[in-house]
Amino acid sequence: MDASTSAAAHHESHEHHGEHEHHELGWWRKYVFSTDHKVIGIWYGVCGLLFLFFGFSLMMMMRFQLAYPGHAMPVIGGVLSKIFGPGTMDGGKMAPEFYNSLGAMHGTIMIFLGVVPVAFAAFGNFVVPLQIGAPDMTFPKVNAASFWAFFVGAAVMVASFFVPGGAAKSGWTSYTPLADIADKGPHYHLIWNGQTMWILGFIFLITSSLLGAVNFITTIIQLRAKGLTWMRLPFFVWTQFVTAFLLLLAFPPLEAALVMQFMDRVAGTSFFLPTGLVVNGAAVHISGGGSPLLWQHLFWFLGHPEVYVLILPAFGIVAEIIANNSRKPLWGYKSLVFSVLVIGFLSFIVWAHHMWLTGMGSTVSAFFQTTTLLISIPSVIVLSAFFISLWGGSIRFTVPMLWATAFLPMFGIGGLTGIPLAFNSADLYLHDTYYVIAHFHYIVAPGTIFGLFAGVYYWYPKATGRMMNEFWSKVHFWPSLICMNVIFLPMFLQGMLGMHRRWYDGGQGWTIGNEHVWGLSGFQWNTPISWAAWTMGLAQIPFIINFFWSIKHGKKVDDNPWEATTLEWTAPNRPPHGNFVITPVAYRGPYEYSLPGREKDFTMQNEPVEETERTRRRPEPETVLA
Amino acid sequence: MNNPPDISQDPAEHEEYAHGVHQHVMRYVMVGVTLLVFTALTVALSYVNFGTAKANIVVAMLVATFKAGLVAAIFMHLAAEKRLIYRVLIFTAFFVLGLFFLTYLAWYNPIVR
Amino acid sequence: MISLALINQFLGQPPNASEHGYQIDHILEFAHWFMGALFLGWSAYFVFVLIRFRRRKHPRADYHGVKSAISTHLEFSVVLIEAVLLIGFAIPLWAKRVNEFPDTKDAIVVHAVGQQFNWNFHLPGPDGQFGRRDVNLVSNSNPLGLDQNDPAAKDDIVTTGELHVPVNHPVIVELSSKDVIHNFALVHMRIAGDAIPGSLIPMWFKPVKPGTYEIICGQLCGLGHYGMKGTLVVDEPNEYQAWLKERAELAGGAASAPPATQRPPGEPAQAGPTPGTVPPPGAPKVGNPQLPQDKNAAPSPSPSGQ
Amino acid sequence: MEIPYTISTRPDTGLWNAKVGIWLFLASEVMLFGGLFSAYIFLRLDALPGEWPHGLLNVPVGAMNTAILIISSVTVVLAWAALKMRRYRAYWWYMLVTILCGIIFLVVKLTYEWPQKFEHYGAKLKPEALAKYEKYLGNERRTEKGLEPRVEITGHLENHEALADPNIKEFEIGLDPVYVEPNNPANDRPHFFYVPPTDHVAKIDKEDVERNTSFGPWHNQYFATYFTITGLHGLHVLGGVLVFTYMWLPVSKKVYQRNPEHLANRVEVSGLFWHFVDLIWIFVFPLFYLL
Ligand code: HEA
Ligand code: HEA
Ligand code: CUA
Ligand SMILES: [Cu+2]
Repeated sequence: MDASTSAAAHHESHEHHGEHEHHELGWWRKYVFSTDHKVIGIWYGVCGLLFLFFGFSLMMMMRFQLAYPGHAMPVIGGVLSKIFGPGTMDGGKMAPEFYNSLGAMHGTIMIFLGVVPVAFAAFGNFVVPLQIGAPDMTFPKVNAASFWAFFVGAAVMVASFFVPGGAAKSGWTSYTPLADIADKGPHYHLIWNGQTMWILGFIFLITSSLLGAVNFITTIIQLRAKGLTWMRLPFFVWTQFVTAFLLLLAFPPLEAALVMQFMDRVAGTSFFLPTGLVVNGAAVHISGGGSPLLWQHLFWFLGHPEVYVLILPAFGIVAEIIANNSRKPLWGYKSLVFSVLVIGFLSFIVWAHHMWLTGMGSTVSAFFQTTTLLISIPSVIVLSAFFISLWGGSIRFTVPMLWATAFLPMFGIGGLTGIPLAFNSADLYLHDTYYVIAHFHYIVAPGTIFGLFAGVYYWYPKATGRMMNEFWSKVHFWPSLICMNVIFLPMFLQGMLGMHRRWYDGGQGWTIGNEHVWGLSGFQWNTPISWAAWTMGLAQIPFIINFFWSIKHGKKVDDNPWEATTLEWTAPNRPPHGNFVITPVAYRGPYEYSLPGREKDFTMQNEPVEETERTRRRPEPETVLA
Repeated sequence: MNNPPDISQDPAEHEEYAHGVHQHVMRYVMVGVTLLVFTALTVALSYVNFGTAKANIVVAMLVATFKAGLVAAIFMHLAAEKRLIYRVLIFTAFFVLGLFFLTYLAWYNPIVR
Repeated sequence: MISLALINQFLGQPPNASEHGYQIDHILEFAHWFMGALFLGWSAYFVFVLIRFRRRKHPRADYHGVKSAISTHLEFSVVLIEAVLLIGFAIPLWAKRVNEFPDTKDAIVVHAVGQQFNWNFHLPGPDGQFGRRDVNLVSNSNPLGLDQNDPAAKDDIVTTGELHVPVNHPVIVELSSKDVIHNFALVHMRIAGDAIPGSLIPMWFKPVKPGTYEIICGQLCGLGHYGMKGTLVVDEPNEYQAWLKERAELAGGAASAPPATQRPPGEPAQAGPTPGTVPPPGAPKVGNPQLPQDKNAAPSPSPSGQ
Repeated sequence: MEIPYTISTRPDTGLWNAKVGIWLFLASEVMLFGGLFSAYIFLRLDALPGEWPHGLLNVPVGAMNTAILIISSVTVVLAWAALKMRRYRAYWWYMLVTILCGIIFLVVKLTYEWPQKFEHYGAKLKPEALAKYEKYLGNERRTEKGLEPRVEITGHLENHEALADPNIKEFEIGLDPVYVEPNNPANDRPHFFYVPPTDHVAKIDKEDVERNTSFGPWHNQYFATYFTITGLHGLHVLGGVLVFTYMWLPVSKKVYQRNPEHLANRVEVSGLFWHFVDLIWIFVFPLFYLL
């Protein structure tokens, strides 16, 4: 597969050449099978958002089971049982294996079909070429191939809900041997079963990400506009650059592991199966000699960089918006860039902190604890730089800014609670409890997702030429902020009580789940959490309506509605194929807000340096093409 | 605009250029022959007893690395490539070795009583 | 120290019952105070800035912004505190857990073997020798495949679901699993470890409070994961001896003691508190809502080749 | 606006787009095979004595395939050089040779090497039964000499029905020569030339056999890694062949006529990929065939 896709990479990269000679493309070519980075970006964005909502819906179902274990789900229970088939929600009551399916697929979908497509592929595709003043991606056809690979992978994942036995149910981490033997019941079909389809879908998703990553990196290296030196790149471009490298180098080992798991499931190998397994009271006939931990190493070799894939683009979006709305340059641009580079580098050598309890000796764990703590330092620097950037600003609370400001403390909580997890002795207590769930959700849900919302509101005018409705945006914002905290704060308490994750009964059957904290038992806390989750579901409705309604009916705006400085705002709204009317040239850094001596409080990157400026503040030497 | 017409279509320039390439051709063939010889050598060495099985593996891997180095340096032009590509490859090499080495560490530092 | 301890209780952590547990709690406490301080400090600053520099109050931004090096100091102190926590607490604590196992002479050694969805315990009996186990001997009545022909196995004790240990004695648990990965988590003892098929991972603790505690399976192991519960009973020494005796008699009787709680394959797994164990005081009467069926993980046939 | 630097180089990086792209892609490929090789290393280090078989693959054929890949690597750079010198005919011929080499490699793999393995059987004996078959295994002598013990008996399975039929109590295996003369020092190390199983049939009690399977990926970790890595490598070869075929067909003559440098660049990037595939094989060959 790689061979042929790479093959596609070579020749297609040269092919577009003749194709740009403009002839009107048909509707299908223009809007569906397009190779235009903006169209692809928007497709990625819409699909990704839909998947976010889908993943969230799965979780809303699980939240019912957690709050009211064993009860039949009122009204929609019957409908869901029809949709997902027998053995899932019979009589409206959720079966344990279906709960596990939902959990595994919630994790997988949120991360690989939701956040990665939106944060990396959608914003990366739509914004990066515009921000660096490029006409398109370097390899437009590869770009389209990347999207369609994603589409196929996503389709396989979703379809896996409907094969006999249902979707994958071994957690998003698919730990072996569980995942190797999962679904192998009496009616086991070699391919049409949840776990195998999960593997296949995943391989497509990886292919998609790899193609995207190659394309992004090449684009950023090769197609920067004249004068746009590395240190003049918007911070968002930097984050995408590092993210692309993470995907490029961390995904393949997981792909290798997936191939091995696939072989274990269909070709009878025992890569991850040790000798002497007894399943269900009978010895398993396999060659044995494999290692369950090999899978974990290869999985987390991706898994940890992956979490930074989820957060770095959000950093980038938030940085753009903070600079824009505080009307002043980002504080410490260089240290920010340096920090994300260090994060990217270190994220490859911390992975075993997910494996503290797998029987790790003291040397190795000391090493991984140290690197894990080291990696928290650049994060602290990034967050500090954002906070300090606000000082002395003239802060406008536009809608994107609301989300960006909310992002900061939410990420702060998530990041800070990563610290106890990083100490393996503390993790002895916290491992796989709801504390971990709360830790990472604070980062990915009110963190990354808020960052994504900020980005959607911010770049919406560039994509559509219209603004989203402000009132309804705020109706979206405030309940979301409140609900997120009502959902995830109590999970820290549940975790401290010792309640473990992936508990189908929500902790009802456990002594620990019935201890009280802050007036409710650990189990009872599920109820307010679940209600908050459903309320947040409602709070998304204004967004969805607003999102589609504004395409036609939003307020029309000019090319630079936020009075921003970076190059994407010099392109016409709804940039045409090829993006820019005049090829842009950059003369200055990305965040020249409130430049002293200027009347306007923003100076765009393509505004030439004036004589007066030269004397006053010794600008950088005007390098064109460094 | 950014893809100017190919200069090497100018006969004079092309002549000079082609000459440069021509000189390389011999080198490619020589490298090919060397690789074949070394393949034979690997096979031969595997029938020599270097004391332990490990020693044999080390020898074979050294030969293979040398061959791979030749392919990379000459056929893939890595001997004279741009800095950017070196950087990418250095990072990659670092991470692969990290993957090998750290996994190895984790493997052989279990908790023992 | 008292005031430090409060934050964990405030957050709901149940009381500690092992000798080393308070050290684990301390590192959690320090971490939480440290995080709390950072969070509150930054939040206060954050709120101030948002109000002070809002557009209405401060219409023209200052191009240069903060010039002081305060952030550097701040970051430096964060590094320092993290380093102290790491080098002063985390690493030595872990070393104590994994390098300094107590002497077998005064420690109880037991094998805990996970299976879907039960904990089996194997005690060596008076001779201190574990009998041979063989997967081919595994059966309903012999969940661990203990080889009765092995002399060392004669006095071994095998139980399912419930483990007794005497108070104030170090306990070494060697973890392994028959099928998939489980995790042996003792919340009150502040200890946990993965039970991985194909390996034997030791861990140890010293219970200091008699009582009945839950053993949690902390790793997703299939549809019955949520009900995979064991019971750890920390006995006074005389009670412990009585239990040992009772168990030894059982083991001496039939070829092997069919543990009361063993589940025949194909039948529903145990749900809720394991029968035959004393539910801890205040335990909820509710069982788990649904009995898991075991169709998730049947033996995997090698699809081809034979 | 046209996309810049598709053919000419960007001054500050000195590279054209596809060259950057292919190297990035190769970097990810390094990680992919890195993951697989790390699996190889760990599974092999963990293997018990006697469980990592030696000398089961056909060395001359493997060496020939190696040579074929090396030759194709040479011809592909010659094809590129020919384009640089604007000699299309020479290019065409070199390319043809390259494609044929790739195809031969795959054909050898798929019609000869792999199927041969599927026909071979290996009965792994239970540890307690090893002594009983000493006359086939020769372990006493091997232990004396410090060699790894033999733990399975391999050859052609004469009674396939025994696999499924519980009434048949024995496997009949037409032995590989090694087991006929286990104590012959010539059998201590792998043979260079492949020697087929003999007519000497050994009867092995099913009771004594832990597992009897053909040499497929399910047989043991060695074959699992062998089939997975060579399979993935084979897919890469196939991909390369398809790309080269496309560039060799008349359609690309048009590209050449429009701008020869364009075709040369294409050949260069796909050639880089091809060399990489060759490079992987350079490691695969000794690891699986020789060591
Ligand atoms: C985007 C996602 C993301 C990010 C960025 C992080 C960041 C971090 N993570 Fe997290 N983590 C996950 C996602 C993420 N994690 C996921 C998904 C899991 C579970 C996977 C699974 O098992 O399913 C996990 C699990 C996990 C574990 C394993 C726990 C276990 O299974 O037992 C550990 C252990 O070390 C850990 C540590 C850390 C650390 C030290 C950081 C550090 O990088 C954090 C650094 C950040 C800071 C230190 C904050 C700095 C901020 C300030 C100083 C300002 C504060 C101001 C205000 C709040 C106003 N994480
Ligand atoms: C990016 C990752 C991500 C995100 C965003 C979320 C978001 C949420 N998660 Fe999830 N979660 C995981 C990744 C994520 N999760 C992972 C990896 C696991 C572990 C799985 C495992 O155990 O294997 C997990 C597990 C997990 C559990 C534990 C289950 C268990 O252990 O049994 C719970 C429990 O409440 C939970 C809840 C939630 C909730 C309430 C949200 C909410 O915050 C969701 C909010 C979502 C939205 C607000 C989306 C809104 C989208 C739109 C409105 C789009 C509109 C559409 C258009 C305009 C077209 N999650
Ligand atoms: Cu056993 Cu979970
Ligand atoms: Cu991590």
